[in-house]
Amino acid sequence: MKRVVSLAVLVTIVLGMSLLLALSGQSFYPSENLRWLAIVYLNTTYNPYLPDFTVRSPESVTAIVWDYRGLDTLYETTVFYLAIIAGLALGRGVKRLNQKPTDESGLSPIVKTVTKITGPMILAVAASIGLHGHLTPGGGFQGGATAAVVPVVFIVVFSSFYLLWKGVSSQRMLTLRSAGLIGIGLTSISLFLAGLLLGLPSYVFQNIAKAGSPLSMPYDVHGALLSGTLWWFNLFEFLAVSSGFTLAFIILMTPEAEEKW
Amino acid sequence: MIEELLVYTGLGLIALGAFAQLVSGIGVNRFRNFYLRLHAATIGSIWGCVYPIAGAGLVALGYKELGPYSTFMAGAAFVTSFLVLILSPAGSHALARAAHKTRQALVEPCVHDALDPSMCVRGGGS
Amino acid sequence: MSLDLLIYAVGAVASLMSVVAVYLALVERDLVKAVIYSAIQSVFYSLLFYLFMSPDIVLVYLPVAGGVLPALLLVLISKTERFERE
Amino acid sequence: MVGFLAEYMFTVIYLSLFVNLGLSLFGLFYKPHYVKKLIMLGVLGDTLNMFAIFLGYRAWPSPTTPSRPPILLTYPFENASVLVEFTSRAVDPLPQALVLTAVVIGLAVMVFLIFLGDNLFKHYGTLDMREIRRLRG
Amino acid sequence: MFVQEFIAAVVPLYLVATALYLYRALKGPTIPDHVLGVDLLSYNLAVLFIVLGIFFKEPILIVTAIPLALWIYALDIYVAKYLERRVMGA
Amino acid sequence: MRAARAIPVALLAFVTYIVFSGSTSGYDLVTGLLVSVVVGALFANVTIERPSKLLSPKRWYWALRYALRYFIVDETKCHIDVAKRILSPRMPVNPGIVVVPFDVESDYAMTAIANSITNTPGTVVVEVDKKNKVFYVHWIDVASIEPREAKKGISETFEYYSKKVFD
Repeated sequence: MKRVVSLAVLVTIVLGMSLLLALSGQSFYPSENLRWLAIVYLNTTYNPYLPDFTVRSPESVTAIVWDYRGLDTLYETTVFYLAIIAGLALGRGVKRLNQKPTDESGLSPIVKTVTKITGPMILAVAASIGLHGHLTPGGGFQGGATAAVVPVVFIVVFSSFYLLWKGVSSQRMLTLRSAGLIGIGLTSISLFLAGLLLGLPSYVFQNIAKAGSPLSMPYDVHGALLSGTLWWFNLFEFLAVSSGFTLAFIILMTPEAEEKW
Repeated sequence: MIEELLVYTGLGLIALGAFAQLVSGIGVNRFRNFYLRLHAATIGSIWGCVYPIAGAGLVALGYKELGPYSTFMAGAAFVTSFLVLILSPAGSHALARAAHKTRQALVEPCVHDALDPSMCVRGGGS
Repeated sequence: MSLDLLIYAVGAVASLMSVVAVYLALVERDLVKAVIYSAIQSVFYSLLFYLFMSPDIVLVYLPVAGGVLPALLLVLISKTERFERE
Repeated sequence: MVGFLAEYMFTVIYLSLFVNLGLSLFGLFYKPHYVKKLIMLGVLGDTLNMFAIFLGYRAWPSPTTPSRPPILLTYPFENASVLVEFTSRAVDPLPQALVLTAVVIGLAVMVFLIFLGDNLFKHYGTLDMREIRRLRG
Repeated sequence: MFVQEFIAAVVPLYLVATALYLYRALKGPTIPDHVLGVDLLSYNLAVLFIVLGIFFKEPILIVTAIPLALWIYALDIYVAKYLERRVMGA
Repeated sequence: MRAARAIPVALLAFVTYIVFSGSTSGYDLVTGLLVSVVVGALFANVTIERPSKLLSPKRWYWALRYALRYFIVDETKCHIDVAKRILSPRMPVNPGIVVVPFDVESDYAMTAIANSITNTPGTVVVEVDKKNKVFYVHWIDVASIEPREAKKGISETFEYYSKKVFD
């Protein structure tokens, strides 16, 4: 009862205060125009008339995330990687059980069968979200997070021993995750290395040819738009994020042995 | 012609979804027992979710103003509705099983409980 | 007919509902219920993100706040304790 | 009238976000349980992200043409009119990109804090912060 | 065709259903009731996402409905598992 | 053998990928092929037990008939029934949990029957016993607690069709 009264008071405060603000002309209302910076970004994200500035990706959010501000995102990926490594370090010394899964473990057989059918479908959908990240909403992180449904649901519905039994171990996930991170790093300096080899000027995190550095990743392969490095970044980020989530869930959810340390 | 038919069928399914969601919302709030609410929830997830999403896919197939990505929308709508069709009964079943197994909710009113007769509360107001 | 009013009305309803969910998550003593309330809040926030035309954020926010965090918090609760003491 | 209603509804959204901010700060400081603090930290981060998205939103150019996400749909184009129409309707992509990064970093912090909470319980046998403060001294 | 106006007329009905579901999701005496409410709420919002995608004439917005349906199914599953076993991984 | 089991899974993933992308351009076909190969390799030993069943066109024909009948006849009947119960002022309910036996072999057929039962409003599968081959079904209007009679009221048509499709 006390909660209902407090809630009514809260909602009334919100409605009344905003009525007062709107009546007195102090209301917050978005403008119809954008800042100039936003207009620059929107104008150059896919623009064949400005070949020195464009990213050649129709998705401007992915373009900003992985090209204009790519260094931010590289460090963000590293932070996420390190957080999971830190979790691993904190959980070290805990004995984890390891036994063969039985029919009894997990939820009912109906849920198990449904999970078996939908697993490949979810993975295909997630891959589609990830690999179309430079064309439609989505990208590596979004696709990877959607793909992480599959291991979570498998751990919960079967058991974490089932995953181990099928060969999804935390060491392999750590390897895959490191491979994803290394792939991102290599993609970011690939054109720089190519420039060193060919003796041409080029930048770190270079995607499309800029003024003064003619090197450029392949962005249009037989009519299919790849947007240069964005495709590769999305692919590696997909691997890194999905394996990272799997790793975190495996570490947290595997039952521990009784003895405390 | 065929496009208009698709659009009108799809819109009809969307309206059906709105009606089903309303009925389901009323049922979820009127029934006094968890297991009875599950039946109302099924209306909300099949007629209320699967059918209108498939209907939106039909609309996208016939509605030309959506531009070049309308086939993307139709395909994604069909995949979504299929996934919901498969996943929602599994979720309901898992919840019902957990509720019954751990005695979270008694079966009330009840005619007969073949699984665990001690959970059957006879009579009781609806 | 002004169609933008409909969208802002949907947003206003969603944000008011999120206030209700956040308040209940704040005062609830049963932590499992608090986690479920925060999941409700994140669902409404994703509707707001959608209405403000950022599908990318919805795609990244829903798995994180609607799926992974409740899962991890439930694991933490199942390993530790369920009720908040007064 | 229509303009007033639109302003009123927008202000409702804005103020309720402020209320959420206040509630989450209150929970973060005054609720003793670790898990409750984590939940409220999540709400706090989400609300701040929502403010950032607010900054990037733009009102509809006219009552019947909605603003659109910053994604170009017809991309091999012949003339620049597509681009002009796109820039006249799309919302600001920069806050969205920043929020995307912020959400992931918030998740990383939360994952680490959850691992930490597990260890706290192993050491102290409770997650109530008052108890932990007492046990430490 | 009158698609936009039709959807503008249908969306308020969906919102009423949202409020009804929210009431159950917040009130529900037992935990399965709460989860059932959240479940229905998110199916409702998934339909709303798709229908508003047609309303805005932005077909790409539909991608957002898939994670909603998937992750809420996952929420069902792990609350059920939590109630049944208390240990999530076994 | 693993490859034979992988092919149906890969096919499922490929179809999902293409339908979700909504286009058959070269980019989608190539990436879809790669994704489906990877997914098929991952799920080969999980999803499929006997891949030869997928090849017979007779099963697909019966699946189509099942789907059409299910979505047009059975769903409509049950939805209208339960909607009437919800909207009528007295809310006439007569619920209980009854035993419904089933007589199919494979897990998929059992799941198809159970999901069909749960997806029609008015019946929810609460528990399944694989050893004794029975479902425990919560029924909103118990006509009979006799297993045979209950099966006639709930799942006979579903079982008839899913036996043709999956067994």
